[in-house]
Order: sequence, then structure tokens, then C-alpha cells
Amino acid sequence: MRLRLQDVTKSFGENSVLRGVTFEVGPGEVVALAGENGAGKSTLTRVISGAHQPDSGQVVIDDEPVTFKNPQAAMARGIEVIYQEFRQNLFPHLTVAENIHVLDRERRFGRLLVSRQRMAREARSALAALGMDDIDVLRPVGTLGVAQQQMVEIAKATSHDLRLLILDEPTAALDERESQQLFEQIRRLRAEGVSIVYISHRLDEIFELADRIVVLRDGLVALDSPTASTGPAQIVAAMVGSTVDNFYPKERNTGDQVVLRVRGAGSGSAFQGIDLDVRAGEVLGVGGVVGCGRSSLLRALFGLEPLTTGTVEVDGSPVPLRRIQDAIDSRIAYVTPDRQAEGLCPDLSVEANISLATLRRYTGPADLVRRDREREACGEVMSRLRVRTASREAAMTSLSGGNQQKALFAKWVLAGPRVLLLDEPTRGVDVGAKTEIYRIINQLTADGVAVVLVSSDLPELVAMSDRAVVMRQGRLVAEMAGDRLSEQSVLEHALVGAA
Amino acid sequence: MSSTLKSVARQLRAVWMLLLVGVILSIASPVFLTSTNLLNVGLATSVVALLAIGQTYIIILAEIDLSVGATLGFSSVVTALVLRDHGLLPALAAGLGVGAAVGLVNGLLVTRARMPSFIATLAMMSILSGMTLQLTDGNPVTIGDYDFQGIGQDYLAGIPVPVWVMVAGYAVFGVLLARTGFGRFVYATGDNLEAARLSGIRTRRVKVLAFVITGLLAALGGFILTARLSTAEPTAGTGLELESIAAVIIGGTSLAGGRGKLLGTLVGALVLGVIDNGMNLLDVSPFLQSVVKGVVILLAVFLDRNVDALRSMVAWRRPPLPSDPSTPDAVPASSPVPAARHTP
Amino acid sequence: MSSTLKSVARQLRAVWMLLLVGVILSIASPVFLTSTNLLNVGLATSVVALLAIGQTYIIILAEIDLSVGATLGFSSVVTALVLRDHGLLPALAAGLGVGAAVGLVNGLLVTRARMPSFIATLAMMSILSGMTLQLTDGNPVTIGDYDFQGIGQDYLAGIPVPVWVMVAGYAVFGVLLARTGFGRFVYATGDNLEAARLSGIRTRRVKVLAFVITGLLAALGGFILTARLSTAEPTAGTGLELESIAAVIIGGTSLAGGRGKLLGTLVGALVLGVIDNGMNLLDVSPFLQSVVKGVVILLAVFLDRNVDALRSMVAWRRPPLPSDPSTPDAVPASSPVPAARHTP
Amino acid sequence: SRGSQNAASGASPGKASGNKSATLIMSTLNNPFFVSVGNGARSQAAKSGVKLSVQNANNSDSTALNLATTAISKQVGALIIDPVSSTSATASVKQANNANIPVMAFDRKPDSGTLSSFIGYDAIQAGRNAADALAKSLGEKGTIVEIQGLLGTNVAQDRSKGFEEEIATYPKIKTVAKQAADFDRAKALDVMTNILQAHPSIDGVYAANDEMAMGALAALKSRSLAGKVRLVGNDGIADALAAVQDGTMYATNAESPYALGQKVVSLTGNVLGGKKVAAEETLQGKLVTKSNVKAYARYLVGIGDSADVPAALR
Ligand SMILES: Nc1ncnc2c1ncn2[C@@H]1O[C@H](COP(=O)(O)OP(=O)(O)OP(=O)(O)O)[C@@H](O)[C@H]1O
Ligand SMILES: Nc1ncnc2c1ncn2[C@@H]1O[C@H](COP(=O)(O)OP(=O)(O)OP(=O)(O)O)[C@@H](O)[C@H]1O
Ligand SMILES: [Mg+2]
Ligand SMILES: [Mg+2]
Repeated sequence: MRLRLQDVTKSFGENSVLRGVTFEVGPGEVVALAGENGAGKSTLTRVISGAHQPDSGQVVIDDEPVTFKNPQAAMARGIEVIYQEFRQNLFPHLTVAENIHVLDRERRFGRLLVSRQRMAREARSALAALGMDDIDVLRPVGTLGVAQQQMVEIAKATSHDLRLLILDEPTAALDERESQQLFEQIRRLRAEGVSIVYISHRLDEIFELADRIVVLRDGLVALDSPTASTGPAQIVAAMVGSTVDNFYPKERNTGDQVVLRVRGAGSGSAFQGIDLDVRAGEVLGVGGVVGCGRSSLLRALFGLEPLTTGTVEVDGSPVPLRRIQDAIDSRIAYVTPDRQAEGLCPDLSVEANISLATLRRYTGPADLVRRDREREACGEVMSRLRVRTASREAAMTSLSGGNQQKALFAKWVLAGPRVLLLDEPTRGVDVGAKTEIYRIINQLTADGVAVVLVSSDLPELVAMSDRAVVMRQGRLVAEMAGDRLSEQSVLEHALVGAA
Repeated sequence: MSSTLKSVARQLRAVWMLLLVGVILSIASPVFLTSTNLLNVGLATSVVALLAIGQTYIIILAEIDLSVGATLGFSSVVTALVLRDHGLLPALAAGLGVGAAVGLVNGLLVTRARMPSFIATLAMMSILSGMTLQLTDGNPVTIGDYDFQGIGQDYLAGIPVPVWVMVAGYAVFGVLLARTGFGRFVYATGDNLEAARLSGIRTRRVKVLAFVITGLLAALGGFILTARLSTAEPTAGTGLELESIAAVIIGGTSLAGGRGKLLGTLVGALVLGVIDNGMNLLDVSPFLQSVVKGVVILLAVFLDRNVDALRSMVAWRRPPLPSDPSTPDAVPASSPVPAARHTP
Repeated sequence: MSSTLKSVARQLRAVWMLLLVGVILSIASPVFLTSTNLLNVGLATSVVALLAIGQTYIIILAEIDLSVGATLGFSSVVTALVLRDHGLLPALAAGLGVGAAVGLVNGLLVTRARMPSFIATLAMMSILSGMTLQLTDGNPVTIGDYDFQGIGQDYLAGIPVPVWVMVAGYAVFGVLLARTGFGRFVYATGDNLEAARLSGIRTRRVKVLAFVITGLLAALGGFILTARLSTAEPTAGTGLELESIAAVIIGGTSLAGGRGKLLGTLVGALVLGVIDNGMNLLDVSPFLQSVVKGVVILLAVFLDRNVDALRSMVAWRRPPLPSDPSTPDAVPASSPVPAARHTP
Repeated sequence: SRGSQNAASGASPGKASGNKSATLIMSTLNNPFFVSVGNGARSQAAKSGVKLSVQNANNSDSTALNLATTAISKQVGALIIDPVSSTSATASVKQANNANIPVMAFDRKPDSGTLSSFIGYDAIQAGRNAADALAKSLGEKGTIVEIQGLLGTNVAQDRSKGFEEEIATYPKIKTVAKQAADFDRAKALDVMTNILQAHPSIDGVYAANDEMAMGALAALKSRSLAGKVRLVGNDGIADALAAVQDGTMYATNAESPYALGQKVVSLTGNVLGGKKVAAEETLQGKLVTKSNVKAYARYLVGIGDSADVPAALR
């Protein structure tokens, strides 16, 4: 399929998101789409898929202008989309098989009554094609891990007659190994002549996969050039309008004093026998593949999951960790990997979100909130972290993804933690905003905060950690620092024996 | 455990509750387990059970219909009036037509006018009950037609027609929900509206259709009630909305949508019917009856929820909410869809 | 537009509806705009308005309380019985105690026993109405105490005491909700339970407290009703649960939780009170009254929803659901929390 | 005194102002009995030249009070109330007293306050009459069932009280079941069906209103017990008269609602015209059995209430 966008515009109210986008995707071509948070990539995706209608301009398929009234119309032409919030695009209580074949446009499983066996069989073979034969197709999708869910989503998209596939940040939830599996599939599809639009904030992936790179900026195409003749700096410049000379502005602030000490920590089958020492001002990275137990470890350190064995100390005093309150009392802060589901209150104002964990500091007599103090504290931390918002009273929803992430950070920075647990702190965040988040981490470590960083973004993990440990199947298997800390070594330790 | 097994286990819990109540009653009253009495339970349950079919569809869609009782009353009266003047077939057509029309309006209010179903159907309930009274001036409409009465009073193979209708309703709509593409759309739309839409499901149409089905079943329930009483009462159906919702929830369907089985609803309706029947048989003080009923409902749902928690604690999957188990699927909860839009 | 401005605009919509109905009525009936009549509206609204305060807290928490009416009835009867035997203060204490206890049980059922609030409070309603009848044998309890009657019948500065109580209730609980830490926790918990919990908020405690407040206010409403009637009726409060929920929703609070203002609820309750009053003044046929009421509710909520859509279409923020506008915050919708827990 | 600050105070009574308007507050209109009261009242209002407004309290004490308050501020000539309960109506009566608006009450007598007149059927007596009729028809012995109305409402309580007190005077009659069916036909059908399971060989049934009696009758019919089991109801609605006529129901304690409505409004007309009326008028229900059902039907037609006469008796 040859897809051409011709002067596509789309605005939401006064917000002109797309202001005349023109580019083309040829048959069997992989086009990477990049741009800052809020640049309009997902919106463009939705315009192509019929979920939104363009205000003006045209979507042209094989030289024929088309108008898709709804996603079904686009699907009928062989256009499939893996949306950014992919979990939002699955049905947690339906089985894997039902998810993959939810629409069954062709009524392959019976005109009237559905044959569940046939549906399961086809689902199994669709997954097998993706190298995921270990997924039980009769399980509800909600019980699968994130990566498996992502694979189901991909199987769902590829189980149809496919001519154009759009993937919107498909690897945000995947680890290195699974990303590679996905890339293999993409290459296979490309070989079959399927056109592919690939959206990502990870430049290394873009260079690995794409034939051509399109950068969106201020609603226009800022760059459209073959990958071969393009460098990272060029892309970033096109994205943010200026050059970023240092993606990872790492500062080393490690002190001597051990702030967080974990001994023999274990929680059911999720992880066992974990010993950690994190010093003041140190960033300890935790590497590992999906399901290795590192998220569970962080949740347990915050009192969210029971610690069945082991002890935790902060600044030398033991922390009971029976509930969240214990962790907060010991000045442990936890930035959750999923800011929508468990990080932020969407309808509350930015300010109320930021002060939520520390509200008790601003309440006076009769529990009344001293708004002046609250405003002062929030204002300070917001400007320190450069949270950009129209107004501090605006609802959290109105912020772009990167700024929401910074607001989430701000909430915990305000708490003045001794220990900061970060799980995927830059998931879905654009290059510019990422750099800002790294600067925040630097500021905190300069103040002597001990940071534990979990990230599936390997370059980030390697660049931002002073020291890293690797987990495999719930256990610590390696520790590395200095020159020994590299993407390659983390990956090796994470993967040995797995797959 | 496979999803099928689990869902059977879920239904089994309601069945256990039914068995428990049943066993207690058969010990307490020698009459309880007689076939006539059991048929009576079926007869008494039939109307609520029919309403609860539609309500199950609606609740799986993460909506609610508070107007089913009033729809039943309104369509009953229309049926009776048309029956008096124009005969049986026009009457049945008119009744079903009214039910479908009410369902259509409900569906459009919810999907097109973007109103929460709770308030839309609450208002509809108020409107319909007023119209019913207006239509009849508050008087019941007597039914003389023997054929029509047969819908409520005849027996087929020793089993009352309403019980047959109920069984047929559950069979047809059970298969529709569990085995057809439309049924899968219902689950998918209720489970994740935005995803359903993006998958190409016409979610608004699915919802409207479910409301229409609910209206039709309310009309059908109205036929049975009217035929049993040989009269259409303008107040018929009052309170059946909550009764039908209770049946659905006792049957294990979650108010959060996306989950539930029709068989569970039938069991839920029977639990309620058996409680009523048992209390009458045992001549429980009328004052205490509503207390007993409330307690049994609490117990049934409590068991349902906590067997869930227990099971998932020992199973491979994470418990619904490890440390704050407050109402994992309480009504109403903010939907994942608004959440989706928070991230550009 | 700031969030405060937005919320005022939201309330203003309910106010507009109130004004609209008010203007129509003052043209149609010369009596409507007299101060006595307006005070009558206040008097007639006071009980529902008090119940709706608690209901607002509950709905902002994304829960629902169907037992408020029955709680009112039960605590009224207890109050009257204690009043007869032990005097005023013990009676007030007993009434409030009962209200608080019912709220506590509701709260625990929802947070600890993990029951959906819809069914837990529905069962509670059944239990309480039975207990009320049991307690009094179905008979009303007459109030002889003049001081107590004063709560419902006295005037202060020309304004009936119930209106003062209502105003005071809205002032106190309005400040509690809008200005205190607890109020903030209520919004946060209703908006995103998991995020609130992870911010260290004791979400279960917040919910339990809100249910207790609701119970206390139901008891207070019971005092007023009982004092106005000089008798505690065992059937008092029936139906007020739906009326109070309607007031909350008309007032612009979303059933999805996390949003809403108490002032809106007051306006919502007044809209309902004014409609009732106006229809009586204009001598609308009793049967048509419920039709008119339903239509006005539909209209009020329809305007509310669609002004919303309109506004956000021209504003900077995303509309609830751009292309499939079916029930952006319908009850019940699956919550983001269950979704969250599926992610390891 | 309480409520005296109600601004309606000082309003002149209807007779002085020539105000011939009246507001009738019905306890409910969701029930044919009360609908018929309203019809009787309206027909009489036309005759007596009273401008009548009929309101529905929906069985809610507080709605009734609010309606009364509204009517008083409208300064109606007279207020007619059909109390939801005799205790709660007191508040309305006193408010009207304070505003010098004449109040009439019917059906249930408010516990206190000054009434211009009270007209009513005696609910306790109705229960007694039914008990006597049922006992007599059974030869003063046998097993019976009582089906109560909506518990907590005045009529249900009073009819039940009268019935139980009176039936207790027949030692050989045993009440084997006592269940409530909320004055609702459909509920009565299910309740009676269930009771017949536990007690298949009862001799008599008392239903506190005819709606429930009709429900019970449907249950009896399905067991072929109609006519065999003596069924006594209350009110005298058309369906019940027809059932009495065809022998499936033994008797109903008929309290012509239409006549009641007429009577109330004609007395109101007198009050508004400044005429003196009796302070209290208790209407007695008429026990209608097969022997006098035709005569009763003729009486109803005579007063203009053919709507409440079944076709078979017209
Ligand atoms: N409470 C729990 N009960 C049962 N199993 C659990 C629980 N918590 C975690 N697990 C399981 O333990 C394993 C480790 O999960 P965890 O979330 O820590 O992995 P992860 O490496 O951080 O993965 P990801 O990169 O996807 O976040 C997973 O298989 C998960 O399903
Ligand atoms: N339905 C909508 N209504 C209103 N505004 C919207 C809507 N969808 C997107 N926007 C706005 O359009 C802009 C672009 O959003 P979009 O999701 O397309 O960005 P993106 O490039 O995908 O960003 P990210 O990298 O964070 O995913 C944002 O400012 C967003 O707030
Ligand atoms: Mg995007
Ligand atoms: Mg993780």
C-alpha cells in the first residue's frame, strides 16, 4: 500500500495539532515518525485509522483519496494500528483468543454461533507466528504480563489481511529481547510488502529499523529524509528546534553513607534473597528482562507488596514496611511506572496532585489547607523541575505526557525523600523532557538522595546509574560499575539462561 | 485455570448460595421441595428473571437501567388497552413495540445525548410511571381475552407457560451473549469502550441494541404479569428495577462491566425467589422479611467477592488490590477511557 | 480556564436551570416569587438537601449510597422512641449514633468486605426498613416534646429552622470538602483510588468517614422530618435515596467520581424542590407531574453534558470521548485500577 | 405558637372572601380506590361550584406536608386532606388552623388540630366487619389467612388491628398465616400462591384491600379453590364486585370511594358557603355479598359512579 498524507490538518478547539502534514509511506517501507511529546504523532495515527477525521487535507491510498468514517472503514482497507496506550486497547476480561479475534469481520468462526475451538486454534497459530507459543489463549488478557499483552495486541493487528501497520511506541513496555522479537516481525512484514509507520522516542530503534525518518514539529513535518543520510543530532534538532549536545547529563554525587540497606529481601515467588546498599547521592540501576521481579522489588520497598523475608533500613533505622505509610514515614518515595493508573489524579489540579503526598504539611487548624503555603511550596518545586502548564489550577489531564511525568516527579521531590524509587521514569517521554528528568535526578543526588532506578531503556540505565545490579528470575545475579557497566554486560547477565 | 472454568466456578458460587438456602428451607419446611412449590418459585421468579436478562446485558456494558420496572408497567397497560379494542396480535405487537421504543430512547439518551444511564433511566422511570397513570387514569385495565391469559396461566407438559418463557429467554439470550459475535461485542464494549471502538466495534449501536432488548424483555415480562393477574395494573413493575439489578449482581456479574454470565443471573433471580417463597412458607413475620432478604443478599455478595479474593491470593495472579482491597469493582468507578486521554 | 473557574461554570449551569425554571414559574404563578413560597421551597427541600450532602461526598468517592432514605427512617424512629422515654438529649444522641453506626457498617462493607456500594447499601436499605417496622410494629411514634418539634417548626429571624440547618450543613460540609485536607483526600480518592493510596492517603478510612458523615446527615434529616410532622413514621425516607442522587447529578457531580461541588448539589436539590412546588402551584395534573419532573431532569442533565462537550470542543482540553461520546462518565465503568493491577 | 409566623397567617377564611377554591391532597393516586375518590370529588366540585385542585402525596408524609404548605401559601379557600397517616397529618392541620384556612379531613382522622369536619370510613371497623363476615361465612370455625397491606401505613395497620382483634373473638378460627403484600395485586398473587403451598387446606382468606383480594383470587383459581375458600376483601372495587357476583369471592366491605369524594366536596362547599356542617361524619362500609351486590351496583350507578361498576352488573 502506498499511503500519502496531503496537507492534513487537525485541531482540537483552539489547539491546532496538525497544521498541514504531508508525507508518504511506500509499500514495504518502514517510516519512523518522531517528535516531541504532544507533537501530534498519535493524533496523526488516529486520523489515518479513522478514529479522527481530518479538518482539511487528504489521506490518499494508492492514489485514491479516502475518507474513513470510523476505524472499521480503515480496517477494511487493511490498515491496522497498535495504539500508544496499548493496554487501553485490549479487553482485560476477555480471553487472548477473543481479544485477537474480537471483531471477526469475515465471520470466520461461524455465521451465527461462534466456534470457540476454531477461534482458539487460530489465535494459537497467530501467536506462534510471533514466537509467543507459550501464551495460553484461553487466559483473560488482564492476567498476562505487559509484554505478553503487547504481543497479543500485535497478534490482533497482524491476524488480519494487513497492508499498513502503524505502531505507536510499541516497545515502551518491552525489554531488549522482546523488542528484538518484535523487530523481526516488522522486518518480516516489510518483506511481505506491508507498509509500516513506526513511532518511537528511542533513537536507537529508529536507526535500527527505519528506511526513512519523518519528524513532526509544531504540527508540520520538520524533517523527512532517508535514515541512511540522517544522524541523531539532526533528528533531535528537528524535534526540539535546537541542538541537544548531551542526552545524558550525568553527574556523579555518590557519598559514603549508606542510606538504603536491604538484606535478604524476598516476596513470594516474585523475588528472593535481595541484598542492596545504596549510598547517599548514588543512583543504583536495576537491570533485567520483563518479569524478572525488579518492579515487584520496588513495590515491596514501598510497602505495596508484602515483604515475606528480609529487612530494610533507611539511614540505619529499620523500616517495618507493613503498609505505604511506613515507607512514607521513613522518607521513601516511589515514582510509579504507570502514571495514569497509579500516579496521578487526572481531574485534580496540577497543584493538588503535586501536594497530595505532603498535604499534611500545609494544613492548619481544623484541617484547613493553607493555600498560600501550598502554593508557595508547589510553585517552587514546579519551577525547579520546569513543569510547564497553563496554570497551576489546570487539571492534570491538560498537561502533555512529559509534563505529567515531571509533575509526578515533583510530588515526590516535594516530599523530600531520602530514598527515591524510580520505575520507568521516562516511559513515553520525549528526548527533551527526558533530559530534564535526568537533571532532576542530578539535583536530588546532589542533595544526598539515594536513588534506585529501574528502566528498560538500556542506554538510559547505563548512562544514568553510578552502579547497576541485574536481576534474573527474582534474584540478583550481577553487579557492575564504572567501565564494566555497559549495555552489553547488563544484557548478557539479564538474558543468560532465560530464552 | 481457564476462563471457562473460572466463570463456571463463579456461577457455582451463586449456585452454592441457592443450594444452601434450598437445603435450609427443605429442612425447615416439608413443602419446599415439592414439585408444585418449585414450579411456583419458577412462576413467581419468571418476571424478574426476564427483566434481569436485559439488565445483565446492560450491566455487562457497564451501564444500568432503572426504568425496566416502569417500562413493564407502561407496556402492560398499552397491551391491555389495545387488547380490549383490537385483539390479541395487535396487542402483543403494541406491547413489544412500546418496550422496544422505550429501550431505543434510553439507548439514544445514553449514547447520543451522552447522559449517564443512571440518571437517564431514572428520569425515564419517572416519565413512564406518570404516562402509565395518565393513560389509565390510575385504574387497572381488566383482561378478558382467554388466549392472552393463557400466557400467564396455562400449563405446557405440566409446567407453567411463564416458566417455559423464562427458560426459553435464558436459552436464547444466553446463547446470544455467550456464543455470537454480538455477545462478544457486548463484553468487549463493557470491558473497554475505547478499545472496542478502535477495534471497529460499533459501540453505540451495541449499547442501543442492548437497551432495546431490555425494553422488549420488559414488555414480555409485562405480558406474563398481566396475564397472570388477568389485569394490567398501572403500578405494575414498581421496584422490579432494583430487584432485577440485585439478581444480576448476586449472579456474579460485575457492575464495572465486561464480566458476567446469564446463567448466574438466573440463579441470582432464583435465590431471590426462593427467599421470598421460603419466608412465606415459614410464615416469617412480614417485618422481618426485608431484614432477612437484605442479610441474604449481603451474604451472597460477600461470599462472591471474598471467595474471589481468597482464590486469587493462592493463584498465580496478583490479587485485585493487594493492600487496599476497597471495592475493586464498585459502582461507579472512573473508567479506563477517561484515563486514556490523559496522556497525549 | 482555571479549574476553579471551570467548576463555577459547571455550577452555573445548574444555576441557570434553576433560574430558567424560576423565571417560567414566576411568570406562570403570581404566588411563586413570594417570600413565604420561597421559604416553603426551602423547607420542603431541606431534608433531601441534607441527604444530598452526604451523597455528594459518596459520589465524588465514586461510590453510591442507596440506604440514606432508610437510614433516615430508622434513625427517626429510634430518636422518637428514645425521646418518649428518656428526653431530648439522649434522643438526639441516639439518632445521630444510629446514623453514624449505619454509615460505619456501610463503609466497612464497602472497604473491608469489598462489596460494591450499590448492592451493599441496597441490602442495607432492605434491612433497615424491616428493622424500622419491627421496632415500631409498623406504627408511627408521636412526638410530644416541644423543643424537639422546634427543630422542624420554629422560626429564627423569620426563617424556618430547617432552612437554617440546611444552610449551616452546606456551609460546614462545603468548607470541609473544598478547603480541608480531608476534602482533598475525598477528591483524590474518587479520582484515582490507586494514585491516592500510593500518595499515602488512607483511602479506606476516607471512604468509611464519608459514609459515617452521610449517616449522620441522614439522622439530621430525620430530626427535621420528624419534628416537622410531630411524628416518626416508619415509612419515612422511602424514595429519598434516588431523589438525593438526582440532586447530586443535576448539580453537576459526575458519577465517575473525583469531580463535583457541594454548592451544585444544593442547586440541584432546589431545582427538584422548585419543580415540585411549581407544579403544585400551577395545579398540574398529579399524573403528569412525574412526567414533567422526568423531562426536566433529562433536560437539566442533557444541557449539563452537552454544554460540556460544546465547551471542550472550543477549549484546549480533550473532550471526554471525542468520537464515541457514549456516556463519558456513566455509572458504572470499569476503573483504571483493575487495569493497573494487570501490569506486573 | 409554632408556625404562627407563617406569612399566610392572617389570610381570611374562605367564607369571608368568597374564595370558593379548595385543594384536595390525596394520600395516593396510584390506587383505583383513591382515583375514584378523586373522581367523586371532581364531579361534586362541578355541582357545588368549588374550584378544586387535586394533588397526590404519593404516600409520603413529607410530600403531604409540603403540598399543604404550598396550598396554604396559595391561600386556598379550604384544605381537604386525606392523611397519609393520622399522626403526620396533624402538622398540616395545625398550619392551616394558624392560617385560618378551614380544613376538612377524610378517611383517616388526624390526631389533633381543629377540623371543620371529618368524614371517614373507620378502618379499624372495616377490619372488624371483614372479620365478622369471614367468621360467619365459615360457621365460626376453620383456618384462615390474613394478607396485610403496606406495613407502616395507617390503613394497613388499622385494618389489620381491627381484623385481628375481632377474629380473636372466634376461638375456633385459627389464623395460620399472616403475610404482607403491600396492597399490590401481583405481590398478593405470589404470596398467596406460596401460602397455599404451606397450607393447602385453608378455609378463608382476608385481604386488606380488594386489589390484594384479586391477587389472592388468581392464586386460588390456579388451584381450583376459587369459591371454595371464602375470600373477603375491602373497598368494593369493580373487579371485586364482579367476583362477588360470580361467586368466586365471598364478600367485600365496600366503602364507595366515589361517594366519599362527593360527600367531602359537598361538605366543603357548605363550609365555603359559610354553612354549618357536622363536625364528624363516619360513613359505614357496606358488606357486599352475592345477595346484595346488584343493589349495591344500582346504588353506585345512582350516584353517578358507573365507572366502578363492572360490566356484568351494569
Ligand atoms: N503479588 C504478586 N502475586 C503474584 N505474582 C506476582 C506478584 N507480583 C509480581 N508477580 C509476578 O512476579 C514477576 C515479576 O514481576 P515484576 O513486575 O517485578 O517484573 P519486572 O521485571 O519489573 O517487569 P516489567 O519490566 O514488565 O515491569 C512477574 O511474573 C509477576 O507476574
Ligand atoms: N481528542 C483530543 N482532544 C483535544 N486535544 C487533543 C486530543 N488528542 C490530542 N490532543 C492534543 O493534541 C496534541 C498532540 O497529542 P498527541 O497525542 O498526538 O501527541 P504525541 O505526538 O502522540 O505525543 P506523545 O509523544 O506524548 O505520545 C496534544 O497537545 C494533545 O493534548
Ligand atoms: Mg502519542
Ligand atoms: Mg517493571
